[in-house]
Amino acid sequence: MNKKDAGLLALILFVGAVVAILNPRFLLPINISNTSNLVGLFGLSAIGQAFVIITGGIELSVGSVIALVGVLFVDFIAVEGVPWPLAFAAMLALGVAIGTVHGLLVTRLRMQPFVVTLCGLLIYRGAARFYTQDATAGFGFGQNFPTLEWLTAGRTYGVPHSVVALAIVATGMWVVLHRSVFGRHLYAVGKNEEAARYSGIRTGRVVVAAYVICGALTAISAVFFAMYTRSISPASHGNFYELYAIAAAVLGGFSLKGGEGSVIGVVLGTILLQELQNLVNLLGIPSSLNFSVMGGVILAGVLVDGQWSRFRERRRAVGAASTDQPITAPK
Amino acid sequence: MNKKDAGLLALILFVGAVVAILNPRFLLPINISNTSNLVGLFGLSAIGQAFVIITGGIELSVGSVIALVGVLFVDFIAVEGVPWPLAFAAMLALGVAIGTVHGLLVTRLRMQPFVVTLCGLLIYRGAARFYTQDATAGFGFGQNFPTLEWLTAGRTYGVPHSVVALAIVATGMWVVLHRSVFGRHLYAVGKNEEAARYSGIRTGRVVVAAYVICGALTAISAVFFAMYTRSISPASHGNFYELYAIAAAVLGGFSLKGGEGSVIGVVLGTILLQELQNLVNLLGIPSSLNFSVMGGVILAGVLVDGQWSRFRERRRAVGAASTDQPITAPK
Amino acid sequence: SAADKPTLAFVVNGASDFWKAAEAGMRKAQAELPGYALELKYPEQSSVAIQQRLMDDLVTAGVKGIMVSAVDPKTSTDGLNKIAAQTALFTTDSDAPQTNRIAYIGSSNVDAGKQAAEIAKKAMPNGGKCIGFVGLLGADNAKERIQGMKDGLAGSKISLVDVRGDDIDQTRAKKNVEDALVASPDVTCMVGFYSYNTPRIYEALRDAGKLGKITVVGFDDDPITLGGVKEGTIAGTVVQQPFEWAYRGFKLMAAYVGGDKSGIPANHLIIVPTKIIAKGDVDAYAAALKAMAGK
Amino acid sequence: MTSATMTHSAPATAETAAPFLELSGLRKAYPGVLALDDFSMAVSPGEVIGIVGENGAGKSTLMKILGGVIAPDAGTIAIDGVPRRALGVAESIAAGIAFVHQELNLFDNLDVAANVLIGREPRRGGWLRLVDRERQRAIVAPILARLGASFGTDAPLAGLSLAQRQMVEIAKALSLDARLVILDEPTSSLPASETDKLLGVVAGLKAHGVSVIFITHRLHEVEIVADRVIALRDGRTAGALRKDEIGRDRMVRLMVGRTLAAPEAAPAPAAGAVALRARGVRTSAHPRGGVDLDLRRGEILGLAGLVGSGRSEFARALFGVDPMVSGELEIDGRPFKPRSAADAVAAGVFLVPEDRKSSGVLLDLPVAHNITLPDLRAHSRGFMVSAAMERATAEAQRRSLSIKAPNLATETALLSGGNQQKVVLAKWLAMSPRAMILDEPTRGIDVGAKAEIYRIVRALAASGVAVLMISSDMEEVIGVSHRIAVMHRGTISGILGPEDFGEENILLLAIGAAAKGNRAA
Ligand SMILES: Nc1ncnc2c1ncn2[C@@H]1O[C@H](COP(=O)(O)OP(=O)(O)OP(=O)(O)O)[C@@H](O)[C@H]1O
Ligand SMILES: Nc1ncnc2c1ncn2[C@@H]1O[C@H](COP(=O)(O)OP(=O)(O)OP(=O)(O)O)[C@@H](O)[C@H]1O
Ligand SMILES: [Mg+2]
Ligand SMILES: [Mg+2]
Repeated sequence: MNKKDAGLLALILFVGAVVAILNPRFLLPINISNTSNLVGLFGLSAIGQAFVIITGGIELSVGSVIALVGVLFVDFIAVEGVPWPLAFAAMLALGVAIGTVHGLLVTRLRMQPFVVTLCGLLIYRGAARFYTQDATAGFGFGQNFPTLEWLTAGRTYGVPHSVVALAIVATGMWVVLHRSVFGRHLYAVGKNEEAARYSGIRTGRVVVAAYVICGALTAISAVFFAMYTRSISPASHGNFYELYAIAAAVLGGFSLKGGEGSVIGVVLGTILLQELQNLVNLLGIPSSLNFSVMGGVILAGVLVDGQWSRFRERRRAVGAASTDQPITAPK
Repeated sequence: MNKKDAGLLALILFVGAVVAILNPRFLLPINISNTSNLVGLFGLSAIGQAFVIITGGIELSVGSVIALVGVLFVDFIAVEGVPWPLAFAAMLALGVAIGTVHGLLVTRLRMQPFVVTLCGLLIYRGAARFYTQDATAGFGFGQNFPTLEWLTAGRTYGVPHSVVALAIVATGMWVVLHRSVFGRHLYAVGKNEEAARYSGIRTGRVVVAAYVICGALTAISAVFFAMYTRSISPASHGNFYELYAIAAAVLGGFSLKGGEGSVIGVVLGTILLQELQNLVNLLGIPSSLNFSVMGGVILAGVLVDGQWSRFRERRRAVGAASTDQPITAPK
Repeated sequence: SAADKPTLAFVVNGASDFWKAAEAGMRKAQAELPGYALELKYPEQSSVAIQQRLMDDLVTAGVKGIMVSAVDPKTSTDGLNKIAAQTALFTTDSDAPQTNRIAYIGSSNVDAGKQAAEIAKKAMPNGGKCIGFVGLLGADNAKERIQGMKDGLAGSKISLVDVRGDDIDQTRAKKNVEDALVASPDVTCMVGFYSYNTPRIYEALRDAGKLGKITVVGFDDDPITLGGVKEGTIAGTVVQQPFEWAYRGFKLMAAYVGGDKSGIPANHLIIVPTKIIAKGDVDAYAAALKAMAGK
Repeated sequence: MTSATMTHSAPATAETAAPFLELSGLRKAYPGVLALDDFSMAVSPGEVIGIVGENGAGKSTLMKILGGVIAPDAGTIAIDGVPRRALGVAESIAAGIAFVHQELNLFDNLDVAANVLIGREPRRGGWLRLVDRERQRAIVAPILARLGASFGTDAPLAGLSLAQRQMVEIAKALSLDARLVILDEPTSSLPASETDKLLGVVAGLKAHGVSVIFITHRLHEVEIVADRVIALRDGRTAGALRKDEIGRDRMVRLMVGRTLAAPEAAPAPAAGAVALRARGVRTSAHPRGGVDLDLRRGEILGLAGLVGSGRSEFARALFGVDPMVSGELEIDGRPFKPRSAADAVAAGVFLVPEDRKSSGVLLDLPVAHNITLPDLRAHSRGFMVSAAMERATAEAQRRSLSIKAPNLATETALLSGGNQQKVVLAKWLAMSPRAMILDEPTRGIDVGAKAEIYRIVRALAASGVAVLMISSDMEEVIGVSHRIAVMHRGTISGILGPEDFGEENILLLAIGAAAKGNRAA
C-alpha cells in the first residue's frame, strides 16, 4: 500500500469515526453489511474502469452496459427460461464483445476513447430500451432462482457475496496489474504508448485487453446489480454509474492521462463514495444534497492530494540541491 | 468553410432529403422553425463547450449549470419579483463565476478538467435541488413577462429568437476564435501549452478565459432553456446536455486533445443532432431508439471522417515524394 | 429532542412536485402527532437500487414505520419484504400486493385513466384522435394510466393512437408536442399523462396558436394545468390526493406502531379516489389545496 | 532587421562595446541536482558567444533563465545596468532577447506566419484585438527570404519537415528585432548544408550588431562562429577561451576536465555472412525510391544522407513500426516481414530510435524496468514478473555499460542524456541482437558519453552483431563505421569502403552526384 492509498484509508476511517459519533447506528453490523454490499457492486465495475483509465482511455458506456446486460439477463432467465449459468455466460460474452469492439475502434481505427464510449453510452442505452420497449424487466411473483440468488445477493455470516466477489476479483486483478507481465505492459502503454511500442510491446493488444477486462467486469457487476434490484427500468438503470466508477478511480489516485493508479486505490475510492452516500442518509442530510457532498469530497480529496504532492516535490527540490547529481565522468 | 465542415453540411442536407422524401411534412416551415429553435438553444451551450475543448479541456457541468441557473432565474423573477434584466445579469455573473473557478482550478491548481467539472456536475446539481427542496421551479398560470418572453421564446417571421441569438453569438465567437489574437492563442495553447508559454502567451489567462466564455454562454443558454420549458425540475432538467454539447463539437470536427475545430463545425454538429431527434419523431421511430440513432450517427461520422483523413494523408505522402527538399551543395 | 421520538418515514419514488402536497399532508399530521418525528425522503435518483438503499439506511437509523411509493413495486417483492421484516411497511401511490406490506393507501392509476377517458368523451362527443405524452413509457404508473384510458375509450369513436416518451426531459417534452403537431395534423386531442406533460402541451399549443382547437386532457394539478382548465382550454384533469395519502398514511402508521390495528381494513387497501377537475371545480379545488398547505 | 535594432547596436566592435547584459551569481537547483551554480557572464553588442558543456552541464537551464521561462534561485540579471532577480517571458522579449529552444516550440495547427509571430501578432480593430494578417505576411515574408526558406508564409506547419521547422523557429527569433539571439542546439537536426546556412545567418546577425549565444555539441561550429567560448561543467564555469584560443582539444579539456583521444580508426571488418538483406525497400516518404542493402555480421555500416533522405523511415520499416510500401527483407537468409516492432524484436532486429524522449525510454519508469521491458517474459515465472531476475539483468547491464545512476530504481528521467541513451542500448543488449539499428545514437550527447557509446557499439559488432548506424555527424560516421552507405531520396546512392571515406565523397553522394573513386555503388 502506497502513501496515497494510506491517506485515503485514513480519510475513510476519519469520516467513519465522525459519523459513528454523530449516529452510533452507523456501526451496526447490518449497516456495514448493507453498505459493503454496494461497495461490492460498484467496486466490480470500478476496477474494470480502472484498467481502461490506466491505458489513458476512458469508458463512458459502463452505465448503459449495466442496463443492457441487466435487461437481457433478467429477460433471458425470467421470461425466456434460459438456464441461468448459460445466460450468465452469454452476458459475459456480451461484455467481452463490447470491450473488444471498443478496444479495436480505439487501437485500429485510432478513435478517441471518449468518443467511442460516448457513442456506446447512447447506443446501448437505446438498445436496452428498445429491447423491452421501455418496459421494466423483472421477475414475476414467486419466481425464484435460489442458487443464483444465493450466489449473487446472499450473505454468509453477514458478509454479502458481492463483497466476496469483489475481494476475489480485486485480488486477482491486483496480481494482474501489479505483478504480472501484462500489468507492467499496461503501465508502460499508459505512460508512453510510443516508447512501449518501440520496446516491442504489442500495444494494440494490451489496450484491447484492458477494454475487454472492463467489459467483462462490467457485465459481471451488471448481473450482480440486476439480482440486487431485481428490476431493471432500461431508461434509468445504471444512469451515471460510469461517473461513479471514474470518480472512485480518481479518488483512488488514478490520473486520467494514464499510467498511474492501483487496485487498492480504486477499491478505497469506491468505499469512500459509498460511505458518503450512507452518511447522507444516516445523518438526515437532505438527499438533494447527496450529489453536492459527493462532488465536494472528490474535489477536496483531489485538491489536497495534488497540492500535497506539489509541496513534497518542492521540498525534495530544495533538499536535493545540496547533494550532487552523478554525472557521466569520463574514464 | 473547410472541407470537414462542408462534408458535415452535405450529410445534414442528405439526411434532410431522405427524411423529406419519407415524410414531406419535414419541410413544413413550422417544423423547420421548431427544430431550429432547439438548434439555437443547444447551439449556445455547444459553442461554449467548444471553447473549452479547444484548450484540450472538457466541461462536464454544463447540464447541471443549466439546471442551477434555470431554477435560480425562474425563482428570482417568478417568486422573488426581481426585475428580469437584473436577474439575467445575476445569472450571467454566476456563469462567469463558475467558469472562473473552473479555469483557476485547472490552471492554478493544475487539476484535470475532467475531474474539476465532474465535481461541478455533482455540486451544482445538488445545489439546484437543495435550493428548491427538489420542487419544480415554474411560473404561475398567467404569470407573464412579455418582453423577456418575446426576446427569448418569441419568433419574428417564423424565425425563433433563440436562432437569432445563436447567429449573433456564433458570428461574434467566430470572429473571436478565427480572427482575433485571443483565438489564435487559444489554438496555440490547445496544441502545445508549454510552447505557448515559452512564446510569451499567458496561457493561464487564455485557459481561464475559455472557461469563462463557456460559463457565460451556458448561463445564457440556461435562461433560454428556462423560458422555453417554463418549468425546471432540478433533478432532471439539463441531464446529459453536456454530452449533447460534446457530441456536437466532436461531430463538428473537434479533437478532445485540443487545438482543433471551428465555430461553423460545432453549429453544424448541433444542427445534425437536432435533425436526428426530429426525424425520430417524424418517422415514427420508437422514441426508445432515439439515443441509439444519435450514437450510431456520431460513431459513423467520426469514423468516416477519421478514415478519410488518414486516407488523404497517405495519398499526400505519396504525392509529396516527387518533390524534394531544397539542398545546397557542400562547400 | 427529535432524536428520541420514534420516527416514521414516507419514502417517495423520485423528486417531483407531486410530492409537495404530501409534504403538506405530513405537516398536518405532524401537528396532530407531537409524539412522533415524521420525515419525507426523496431518493436522489428514481431508481430501484437507490430507493432500496435509502430504505436500508432508514431501517438502520431505526425508523419505526415506512410508507413507500416503490419505484417498481412489481419486481421489488424481495427487497420490500426485507424492509417489512424489520419495520412496519406500508405502500402508497402504487401497491405491491404480493409483499408483506401492512396496507396500501392511494388511488388506482387504471381508474384515473378511465376518468381521463370520461373527460375526453365528454369533450369530444363526435369522436377524435388522441396522442399522449409521458415521461417514461415503461413505468408502471404510465402503463396503467394509458391502459385505463384505452379501456375507458373502448367503444367510443375516440382513439389513442400513439404515446411519446421524453425521459423526463422538459425540453424534449415540449418538442415532442411540437413535432406531433407537425407529424400528425389530424390529431384532435392531446393527453398529458405526467404532471408536467399537460403544461408543456398547453404552452406548445399556445405558441402554435392551437389553444382551444385541440382538446387537452390532463393529469395532476400543476398550476398551469389548473389555469388552463379554468380558462377552458384544457378539458379537464384527473387529480390524485397525495395530501390525503400522507396525512392519513402517517396517522395510520402512528396508530399501528402504537398498537392500534383497527385502522387496517381486511383487504389491506385504503383507496383514496381520484377526482375529475373540470372548469367549474377549479376554484374550490385550488382553495382546498391552499388550505391543506396551511398557507 | 529594422531600425529598432540598429539604434540598440551602435557600430561598435565586440571588444570595445560595454556589455548590455550582465549575469552574476546565478544559481538554480532541481530535484537531485544543482543545475547552475554561481554563474556569471557579460554579453556585449555584436558578440557571438559559444557555450559548450557536457549533457546536463546546465546550458539549457542558463538559457531558460535568460528566456524568462524559469526563475533562478539566486543571482542577478542586469540589462543595460538595471539589475533584476528574474525575468518573465514578456520581459525577456521586451529586453530584446530572442530564443530558439532546444525542443522546438511550434504549433502544428497554425501556419508558418502565425508560428513566427506567435504571442506578438500585429493587431488591428482596436479593442477587438484582431490579427492583422496582411501585416503579418509583410513582416514574415522578408525574414523567410533572408533565410532562403523554400516555403511561404501561409504554408501549414504540419506539412514541414524537421529542418524546415527549425528554420521557422529561427525566423521567429529573427522577427523579434532582437539584441540577443540565443540558439540552443539549433543544428541538432540539421544536415551540413542547412547548418552552413545557419552559420551564415549568425554572421549576418553579428554584422548587424546583434549578439548571439550559440550552444552546441558540434564543436567545429563553435570554432567557426564564436568570438568567445564559455565551457560549463556541473553548473559552474569551467573556463573561457578567446577567439584565438578556441580549438577542439582545449574545449574538450575544459568540458570534461581532461583530453580525449580522437576516435581510433575502426578495426578491419570481419568478413561475416549477410545478416540482414534488404531489396527494393520502399517507404511512403519515398515511394519512388528503393533500398538495396546487405548488412554483414560483425560490421558497423554507417548510413549517411541529408535530412529527409529517408534513413529514419527505412530504419523504422526494418523495425516494423512503419509500413513498407514494397520490397523484401531477409534475416540470415530467411524471409522477414515485420508487421510490428514486436515481430522485429522476435527476429532479433532492434532499433535505438532517433527520438530518445518520445520513443526510446519511458522517462518516469525506473531504470531497471526500462531495461527489462522488451523481454519481460524471460524475467517472469509463470506470468508473474520476478523482481530478482529483473534486478540481476539490470545490474549486469549497468555494470557492463557503466550506467551512472544512483540505483536501479531511479527514475530514468533523472539520468543525463548520455546515460539515458545507455539505458536504451542496455534494453537491447540484454537480449541477443542479430542486427542492431542505431538512429542518431549520439544526438544531443556530449563528447565524453559519445566516446563510451562508440566503445559499446564496437564491442557489439565485435561480438558478431550486424550494426546499422544512421548518423548526420560526419566525424562519427567516418570515425566509427567499417563501410558507409549514403542515401538520397530513398535510394542508396553509393557505398564507400574505408579507402574512400571523406566528407566530400559522402556529401556528393548525399546530393545524388557520384563520389570520387567510388567503388561499391
Ligand atoms: N525540469 C527539470 N527538472 C529536474 N531536473 C532538471 C530539469 N531541467 C533540467 N534538469 C537537470 O538540470 C541539469 C542541467 O540540465 P540542462 O538541460 O541545463 O543541461 P544541458 O547542459 O542543456 O544538457 P544537454 O546538453 O543535454 O542539453 C541536468 O542534470 C538536468 O537533468
Ligand atoms: N517531424 C517531421 N515532420 C514532418 N515530416 C517529417 C518529420 N521528420 C521527417 N519528416 C519527413 O519524413 C521523410 C523522411 O524523413 P526521415 O526522418 O526518414 O529522414 P532522415 O534521412 O532519417 O532524416 P533525419 O536526419 O531527420 O533523421 C522526409 O520527407 C521528411 O521531410
Ligand atoms: Mg540542453
Ligand atoms: Mg532520421
